[in-house]
Amino acid sequence: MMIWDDIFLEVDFWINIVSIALIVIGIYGIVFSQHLLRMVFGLGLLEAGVNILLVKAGYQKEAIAPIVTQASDTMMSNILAATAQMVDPVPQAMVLTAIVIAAGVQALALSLVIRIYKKYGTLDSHVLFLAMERDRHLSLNQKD
Amino acid sequence: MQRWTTILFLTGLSIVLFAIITPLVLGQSPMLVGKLINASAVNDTGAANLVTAVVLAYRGLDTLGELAILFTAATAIGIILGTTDKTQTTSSPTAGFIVATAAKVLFPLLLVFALYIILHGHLTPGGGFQGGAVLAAAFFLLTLADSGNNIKHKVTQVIEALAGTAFIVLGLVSFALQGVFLQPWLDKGELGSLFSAGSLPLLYLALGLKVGAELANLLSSLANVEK
Amino acid sequence: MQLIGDIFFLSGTIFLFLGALGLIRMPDVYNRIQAGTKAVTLGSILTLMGIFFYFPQWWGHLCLIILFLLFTNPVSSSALARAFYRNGISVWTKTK
Amino acid sequence: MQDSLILLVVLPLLLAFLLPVIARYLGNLSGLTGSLLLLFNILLLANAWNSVGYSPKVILLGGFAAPLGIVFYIDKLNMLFAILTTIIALLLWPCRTHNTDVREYVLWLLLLAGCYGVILSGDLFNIYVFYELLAVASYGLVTLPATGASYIAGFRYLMISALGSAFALLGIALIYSFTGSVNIAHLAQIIPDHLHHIWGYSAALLLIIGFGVKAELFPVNFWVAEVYSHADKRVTALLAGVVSKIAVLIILRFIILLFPWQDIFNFLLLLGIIGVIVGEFAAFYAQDLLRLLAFSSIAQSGLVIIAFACATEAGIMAGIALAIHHLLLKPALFLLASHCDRSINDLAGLAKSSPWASALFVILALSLLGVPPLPGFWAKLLLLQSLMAEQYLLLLVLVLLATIVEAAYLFRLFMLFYQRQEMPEQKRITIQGQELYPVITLSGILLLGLFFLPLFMDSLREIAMQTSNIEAYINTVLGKVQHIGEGNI
Repeated sequence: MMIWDDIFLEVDFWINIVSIALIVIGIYGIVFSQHLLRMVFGLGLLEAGVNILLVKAGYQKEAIAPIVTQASDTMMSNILAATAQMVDPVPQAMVLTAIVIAAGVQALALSLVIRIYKKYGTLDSHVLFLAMERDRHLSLNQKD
Repeated sequence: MQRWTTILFLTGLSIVLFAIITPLVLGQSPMLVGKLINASAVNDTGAANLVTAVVLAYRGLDTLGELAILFTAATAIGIILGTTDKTQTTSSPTAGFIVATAAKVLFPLLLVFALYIILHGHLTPGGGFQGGAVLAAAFFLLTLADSGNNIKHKVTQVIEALAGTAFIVLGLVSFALQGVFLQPWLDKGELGSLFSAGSLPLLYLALGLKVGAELANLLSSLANVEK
Repeated sequence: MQLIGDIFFLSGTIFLFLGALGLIRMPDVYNRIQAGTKAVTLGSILTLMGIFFYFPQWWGHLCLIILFLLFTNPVSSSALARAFYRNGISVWTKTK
Repeated sequence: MQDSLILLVVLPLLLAFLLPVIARYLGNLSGLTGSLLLLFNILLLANAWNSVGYSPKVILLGGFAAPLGIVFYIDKLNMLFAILTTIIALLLWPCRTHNTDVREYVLWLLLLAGCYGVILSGDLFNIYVFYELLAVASYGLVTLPATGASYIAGFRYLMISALGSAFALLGIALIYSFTGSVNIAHLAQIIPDHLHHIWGYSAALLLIIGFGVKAELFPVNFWVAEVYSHADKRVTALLAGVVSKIAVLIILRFIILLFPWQDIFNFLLLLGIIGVIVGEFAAFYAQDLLRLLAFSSIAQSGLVIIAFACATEAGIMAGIALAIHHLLLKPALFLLASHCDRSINDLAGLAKSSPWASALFVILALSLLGVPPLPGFWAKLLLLQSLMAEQYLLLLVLVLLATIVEAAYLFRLFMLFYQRQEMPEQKRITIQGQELYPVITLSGILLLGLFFLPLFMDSLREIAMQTSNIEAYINTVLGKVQHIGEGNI
């Protein structure tokens, strides 16, 4: 029982659970759903889960945010002592990049969804796939 | 039947992911590069915010690429949705009294806040991306409040082009001076004061304007899809 | 002191949770906006007050944030409701 | 001198940012600026080629030493791919004289900047960023025809590609959590020894699947046929020819430097052979010409992957030869086929209406198949030799079987072309116009290459030797500062 108590009170455990849940729900949304909007939302969840894992990689126990706050203290040795206790800034920068990329891709996906809905009046992927095949056959035979 | 295979697949996926991810104990990452950067960032760049030092100096090319991706997305959306440059001939409904009043009050506040976030990017949390998002929100609020007051596509286009060019030119100047692209230059100044960290605040200003114009463009082309 | 803060946190999170629940369970758009705005605003304010009991020196920031929340949340929800209404989404009338 | 190679990436971005504004003053000339830029890039590369010489070079971005900042790694393989990309992009450049949408040029420029970045970069996360840039630009370009079908194909492409990117990012997150670095040379010191267990394998799989989307690797390639048959012909040519080979190049770097484990090689061999077989059979049953070419492109990518997965110098050499051959040949085939975009049975008697074009098509397709005097034969021979040397006999048989299937559908096609039956008047197609120059240039390069075969083989061997030299990569990037903080793991 004690072991389980320890595990459930760990922050680490819950962060893992949340990120895995986001990733799995996202993959479910992309792979198994028939609705185009749900696919886009699934993509958003997936990216969020991966980003949590990435930013988690930079965390250090009992470390502080990577910002030098004592600005008046210009002694280089003091600054170095402060920065040695800071968390890793690199994953934070990478996650910032990844978030912006994900935002761009999702906006693009949404605009495609708008276009498809205007064209076909439905967002069911099976119906759309059939419509695409039909269009292809029409265009192949119509060229003559 | 299909439902059960789905559930089985997802359960298996979660177990596999759990097995992969669990050994990554929180707070014990080796931080090989992070330690080196923490030790030398203040000396190298003069920025109090080490994340800014990483974003703009150590990984500056990533930031340029990211900016380009946002620009690509905005351009592609412009093509896909076919931005109609007509100045709102259809009379869309006004936003109503509440939003119009709120926009009047909030717009200057948001503007100041955005500029604060951008200009203090090297000192406090925040920076070009976050400030740019707030900037875009401020201008989009105006559009929401008064649909006649559409975001001027041409103006944002010019800002976009100039800001992006400024970012690259700042990098190219250091290329011309020192032979290295995107190296921080200018005087590093006193750590923690507004005018410090050399060229980084300038880069962040260009970045913020670019992101703001980009997002405003994106929002306006999403909002102006012809009915 | 910190106990009072904890009580505020707890009540705040309860309201936030109820707001999220209402967003899923309410029958139509207008009810959802209602739940999403009112409960969430109160929940956030309570959480911020909880922070005040932990770090009293941050009262200035907290006051500003609370004012901002109080000002913007109703405006955004009214804009949303208005947009839905203008687009002809009808009000839920069934009463079980 | 080689420091100026950074301009390869920066100048297209600069021009892309500026073009929407300056196009108002340039008008129809704005398309020309891109061509001029590409010419300048060729000059830049030609200038740097000699200075790179025998030892690879490195560019430190921002002037920070290797594991801290981003580096560009420049050796002959990277330079070769950069040059080929530039040449093909120049040939395919959509320079129209009328009805110009400047945003099309912008997307092309951004796509090219992404290609250069991916080719040159020596930093895992930076590769990811530029790969995304390339991907987002290609989503925009694929939907350019603005038909409903192209939107749906583009959407599916975007979804698969974004799923792959998320996997790749997950792999990078895993690697960063275990090692604390994203510099490839630095990782090449750490990963092969210290991460040789289940987590190293999972990171490798995630990265390979993630970057395999563009490389048309087997389980994630079902977007290929839809996209290639619905997109603009120039975009198709670029995606099938250049972009897929660049993605294969990334995978090559990964398996040589980061994951040099036999299990990963075997896995890639499996994916490659399944890709070849599935691709050839799908091409056999394809109903129209563009789809046939798309599926054969999948099969060719599978061949390249098999060659690389042999992981010997001979294998790498064969893979590079196959990749270059396909990179030059597929754009020409797609451009030729773009006018015959209809079901295969309607192509009977094509040779009569356009004899030159169908003759060219036949020659190029024979080279694709690997018929003896043509360049494709030599590339395939290298592959078979390296498979022999590694004793992968079953694999050899499977590759030969796939080639027989390929021969079957290609010869069926040729028979149709040269049937005696007259083509109906209204169905007649002539292949001419703007597509002619790139097609003739590319086939000229291929056929002239035959005369310089020994020279070419020598330089290929040299490139393969340089590529498989891990020590040189690490020493070039990290300099004399060896083994930074390795004790922590």
